[in-house]
Amino acid sequence: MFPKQYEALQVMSHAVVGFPNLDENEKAIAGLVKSGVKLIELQVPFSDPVADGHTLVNACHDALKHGGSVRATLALAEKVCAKHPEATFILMSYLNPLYRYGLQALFEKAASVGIEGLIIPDWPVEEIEPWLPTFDELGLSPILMVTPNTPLERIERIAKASRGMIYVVSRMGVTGHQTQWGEDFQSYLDRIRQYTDLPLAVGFGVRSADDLNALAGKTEVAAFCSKYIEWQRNDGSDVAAEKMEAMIGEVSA
Amino acid sequence: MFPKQYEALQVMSHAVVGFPNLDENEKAIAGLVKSGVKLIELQVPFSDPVADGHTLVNACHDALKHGGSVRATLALAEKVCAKHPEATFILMSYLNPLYRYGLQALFEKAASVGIEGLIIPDWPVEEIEPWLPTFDELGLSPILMVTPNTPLERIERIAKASRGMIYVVSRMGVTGHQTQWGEDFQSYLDRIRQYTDLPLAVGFGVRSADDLNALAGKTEVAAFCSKYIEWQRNDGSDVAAEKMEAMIGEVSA
Amino acid sequence: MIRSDNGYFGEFGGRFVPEILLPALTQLEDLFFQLRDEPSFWQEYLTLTQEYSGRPTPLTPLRRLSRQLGGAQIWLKREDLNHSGAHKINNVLGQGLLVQRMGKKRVIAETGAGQHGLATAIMAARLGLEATIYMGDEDIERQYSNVFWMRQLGADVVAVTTGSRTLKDALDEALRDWAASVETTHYVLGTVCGPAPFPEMVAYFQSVIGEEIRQQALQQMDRLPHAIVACVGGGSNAIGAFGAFLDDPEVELVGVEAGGRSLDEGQHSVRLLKGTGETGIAQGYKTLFLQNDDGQLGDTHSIAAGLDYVGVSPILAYLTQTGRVIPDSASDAEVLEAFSLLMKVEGIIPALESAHGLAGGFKRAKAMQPDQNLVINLSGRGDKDIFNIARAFPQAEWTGFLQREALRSKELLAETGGQ
Amino acid sequence: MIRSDNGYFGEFGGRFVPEILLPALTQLEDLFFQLRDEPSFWQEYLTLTQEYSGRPTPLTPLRRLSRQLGGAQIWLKREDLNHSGAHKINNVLGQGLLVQRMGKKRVIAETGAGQHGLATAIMAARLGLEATIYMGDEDIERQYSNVFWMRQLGADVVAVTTGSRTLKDALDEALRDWAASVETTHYVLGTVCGPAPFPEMVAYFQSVIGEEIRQQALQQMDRLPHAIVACVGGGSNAIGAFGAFLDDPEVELVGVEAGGRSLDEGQHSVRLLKGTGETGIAQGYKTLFLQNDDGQLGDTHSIAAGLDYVGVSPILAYLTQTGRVIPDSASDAEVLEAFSLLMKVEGIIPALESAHGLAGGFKRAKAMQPDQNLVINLSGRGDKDIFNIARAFPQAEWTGFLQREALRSKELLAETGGQ
Ligand SMILES: Cc1ncc(COP(=O)(O)O)c(C=O)c1O
Ligand SMILES: Cc1ncc(COP(=O)(O)O)c(C=O)c1O
Repeated sequence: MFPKQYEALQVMSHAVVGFPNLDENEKAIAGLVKSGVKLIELQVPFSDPVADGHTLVNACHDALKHGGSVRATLALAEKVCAKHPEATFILMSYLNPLYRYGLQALFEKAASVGIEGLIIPDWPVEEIEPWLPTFDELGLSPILMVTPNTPLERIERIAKASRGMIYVVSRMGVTGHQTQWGEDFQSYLDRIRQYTDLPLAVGFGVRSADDLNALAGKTEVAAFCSKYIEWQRNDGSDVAAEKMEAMIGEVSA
Repeated sequence: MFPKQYEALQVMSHAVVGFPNLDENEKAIAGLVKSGVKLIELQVPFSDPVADGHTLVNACHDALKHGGSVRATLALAEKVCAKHPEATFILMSYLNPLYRYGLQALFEKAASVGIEGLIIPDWPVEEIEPWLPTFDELGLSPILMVTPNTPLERIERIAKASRGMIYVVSRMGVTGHQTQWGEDFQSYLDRIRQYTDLPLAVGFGVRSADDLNALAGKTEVAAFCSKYIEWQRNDGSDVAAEKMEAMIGEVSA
Repeated sequence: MIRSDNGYFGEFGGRFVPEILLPALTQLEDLFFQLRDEPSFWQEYLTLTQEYSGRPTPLTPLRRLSRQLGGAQIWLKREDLNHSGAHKINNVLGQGLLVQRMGKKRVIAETGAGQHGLATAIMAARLGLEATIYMGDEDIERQYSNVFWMRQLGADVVAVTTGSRTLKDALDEALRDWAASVETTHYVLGTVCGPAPFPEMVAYFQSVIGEEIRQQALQQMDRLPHAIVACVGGGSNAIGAFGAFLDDPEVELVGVEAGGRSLDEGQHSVRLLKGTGETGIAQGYKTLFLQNDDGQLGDTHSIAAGLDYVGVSPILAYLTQTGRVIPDSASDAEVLEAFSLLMKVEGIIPALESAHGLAGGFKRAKAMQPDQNLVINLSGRGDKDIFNIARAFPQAEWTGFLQREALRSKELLAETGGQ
Repeated sequence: MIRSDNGYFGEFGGRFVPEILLPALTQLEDLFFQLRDEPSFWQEYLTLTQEYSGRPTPLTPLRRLSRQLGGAQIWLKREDLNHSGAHKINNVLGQGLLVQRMGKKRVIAETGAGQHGLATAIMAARLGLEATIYMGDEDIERQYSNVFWMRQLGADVVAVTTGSRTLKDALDEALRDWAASVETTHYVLGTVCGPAPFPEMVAYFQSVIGEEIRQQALQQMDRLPHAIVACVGGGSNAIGAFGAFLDDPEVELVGVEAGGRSLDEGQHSVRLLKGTGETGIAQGYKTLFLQNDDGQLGDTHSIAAGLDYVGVSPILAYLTQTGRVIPDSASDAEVLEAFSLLMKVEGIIPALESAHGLAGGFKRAKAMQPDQNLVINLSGRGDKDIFNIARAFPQAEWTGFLQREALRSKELLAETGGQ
């Protein structure tokens, strides 16, 4: 279940399937759910994750060494969707692993195990549009990305093709750290909301309770991903979940 | 005094001025004279002795480090010419050191200290001809070289410009060791004798008593130089002189 | 002119990039589509390649070698004589003209062998642009001499330490940079790959090779050649050489990929032959990629760093599918043999990349008749690759020299305290 | 065409060689004198340089750098784009044609920087001749990469261990070889020096540079250049560039010699400036030599091995004496600065030899007006000189790389057991 427009801020977080390993994924996801995370991206690791920053790039490479794959992701999804019905699971992947699996079969399988959304950063709207009838039939929501340099007509087109929510890339570029949540950002959100009633999920540069507080009231979802993976890598999944819980507790929503 | 045509074989040998050092030169020359050598080339060491084989090249470089020079050569000549009137001293040099000294001055000085001949391997006949009146006046004999590939007309020209004797280069090339004294060599000598009554001095490849015996009766002079310098380098001037004496003793002339 | 169908060549091509890169690609495409139809732009480009890079490059007859092999008359298209030593400069100079029109002040590039990075650094110096070159950590070590020159030229060479630390990772990283800098920066893609409009655009600039071959052949052979052979990394020198002959079915077009040590997984970079590359979508475009069942891009190997790439031009993937281009491959060992043969018989030092074209071409020529003509595109020269060639022909003297030179260098550094 | 007066240019030149070499020089002279007056021979030569070496080389305008220096418009004559990377190939290809006519099967050459040896090895491979290259032991170590390539090309590189173990000793040794092999062997002298007819003959072949400059200047500048600048080692690239302008007194001709570390004895290779070289006769000809009072040839130094020579072309000695050519020099430090400047501002990597011409040219251009044109002859490219350049710009990263590469090379050698 995706949030409704203008609902209070929810936190979306992340699992890279196979990082640190497949067993730990399950435990980590349970920890995330317990800590109050409502939406979880299950990322199929990929050899060439061009839209990710270095934290996720390295997690992908590690994950591949520990059995991460499309099939492992579907198997994990099947388990965690069943076990955590209160959470919304989104399949995040680059196009090639899905393409290689077979797109039609993949989407059917994903929907059948309980996946509700899809984030595919290298799949542009033009290529997605022909698939919309399939997605609507399967109840799978394609979550497309808008970036600060996306022209208005294209925002409109993306908004039309999106389901569930729109992924708002907060800034130019996948690396770098500090993001500003000021007036420019607000007018960026306003620009998007002209074309959609869908909730907005903001990603890139969300790295602290301060960021979450800044976003509360502005957007419906904050994607807290790279930082969480850093915690996971440095402190282990348990501590990462505790930190997540503490941080969500600090949000003044 | 140069030999007359068809006189019995005389041995010419060599000193590189400054090799192994200037003092040793005097002693070595005395040794050579005593051993029966009649003609002695005094070689001005040069940095770029293109017409010499490696033995003499290396001797030149050593000599330069030990004070060998045009002036040192003239000084040495002054002493040894006076001391050994029975021997004939020939100044052997590349052109540049003489040119730099001043050719006219050099020739005058050389003649005045008792030098009787000149061997300048990089001074071709065309350049020598204008100097012939000077040489004749000074009593200096330019000893020009003929090589196996010298055309007949050029032999004629060289023969005309030569005085004292003609230097017969026994073979093509300054390096390499074994030289043949067979029929080809005889007809080479015959070719030259068509144009001259001067005695012939054969150089390059004369390295043993066998060579001397082969030349006896064919030519008037045999230049025994590199091998002698090798002896000098390896055994010292005294032993070199003894070996020379022994070798000359073996010649069946 | 090679034209895509809306970014596609048959089923290959397209534009599969993060949304953030879309506007830059569209801007580039608009500009390029406008300029490629202006004859004055092509003339401007030709003048630049002439006055700076020495074009046209000659078509050299290999008379001795042809006689020795006993088959077709072999000719070399001498891209090795370009400024920078390879065909890569053609594309880069062309993109340089576009950068100037866009008013951008910075360029980035990925590089594997370093040849494209070097060409980009050269262009950037000539035009007064900042340049950042992404290069896999592994490749930096294998191709250090190119890194040395790029830095001397004033470029910033960034070591990429993710993934396999080679070309494809450098390409990924360049795309990441571009995502953050796209408003001020142009991404100079090095070969006929990547998202539209790059394949079409690079093919356009490299087409100068084939146009010249055509003219020269008519002049020097009095007819079109019977076959044209080129090595295939990304595919730019091949497409460049082939482009002018696509509509002449009597001209055989042969692309030679890196057969490496064997056709076992990870031991080669052959993507066009049956059973090697599989259709996939990555690095911004759809083509034949070496990949596993899970769609992960595979490991590659070639003795020539510039052929060591996991994907291949969508244009070549298409032309191979249609049968217009004949795919072939040459093993590392065959390549070294061809390399030595050209050097010893014709006095030309080929790049190891180009030596793949030689190996394929020589084999083919032998089976042909003396009245037939075969052109091999000599995409680059090999003297830039001394460290690689020395690795390919191990010799004690080289090892000794390196040891002494390392020592001298250390002493020199101690004396001068470095720069 | 530059013609000697019976082998002399003013008081310089001549033929001072051991008698044994005379017939070969006469044969060569006869053949050359006959051919140089046949227009078809010049055409044959031009065709060879075109189809094999990519001539004509372009005349590249340096727009950015000229603006930056604020003086004359600077142009580079791009001899660096020649096959083998320097102008040396012009002469060698020309002599190759003569070798073929003489029916000789072997060539020898002296080399200092290795560039002429490399060019000779290339020509020998192309024509199917045996090649022996004499190179000073010291130079072999300084220029090992060229040695590496010469050997790969099949040439026999002989280390000369006599004297100063550099270029002049290699020349001496080549003459010694020739004396023994003159009937079957041609001596490919590398520059406009040595006994007649070499200076005249090498000037003839290298004149192609100046002929092209003249045509290109008229086309690209609409007039003759105001000045032409070239570095001077033996003098072949300078004479080549100047030759077509000797009768145009409005064109300044400037030869830049290697100023080295200082003008102290043994620290430079300047022979044309007052107080440096003195008239002498050695290595087969009469010219200005660095020498001592006793007429012993002196020691030389230059950061550029190809300028590190004790004599100089008799033609240049003469033209300097008459005032037609203006002698200049550039110090090692000035050369490195010019080297970096050209790389960073125009993306061209010059040979260190050529960078002397740059240093002299830049200085001159600054003092000129923007509507004047100055041409610098870029005699060669620098990427062949990576070891030298790295020595000139010491960097820790290079040292580290060399150490690792030496280790890798050793391991590789152990694995393969060498060739
Ligand atoms: C000399 C040379 N040839 C060929 C290639 C391969 O690239 P492409 O297939 O795009 O021509 C490279 C790449 O670096 C190269 O340097
Ligand atoms: C690139 C280059 N320029 C110049 C020279 C100097 O020779 P020259 O003065 O004969 O042109 C050399 C000699 O090796 C060279 O390699």
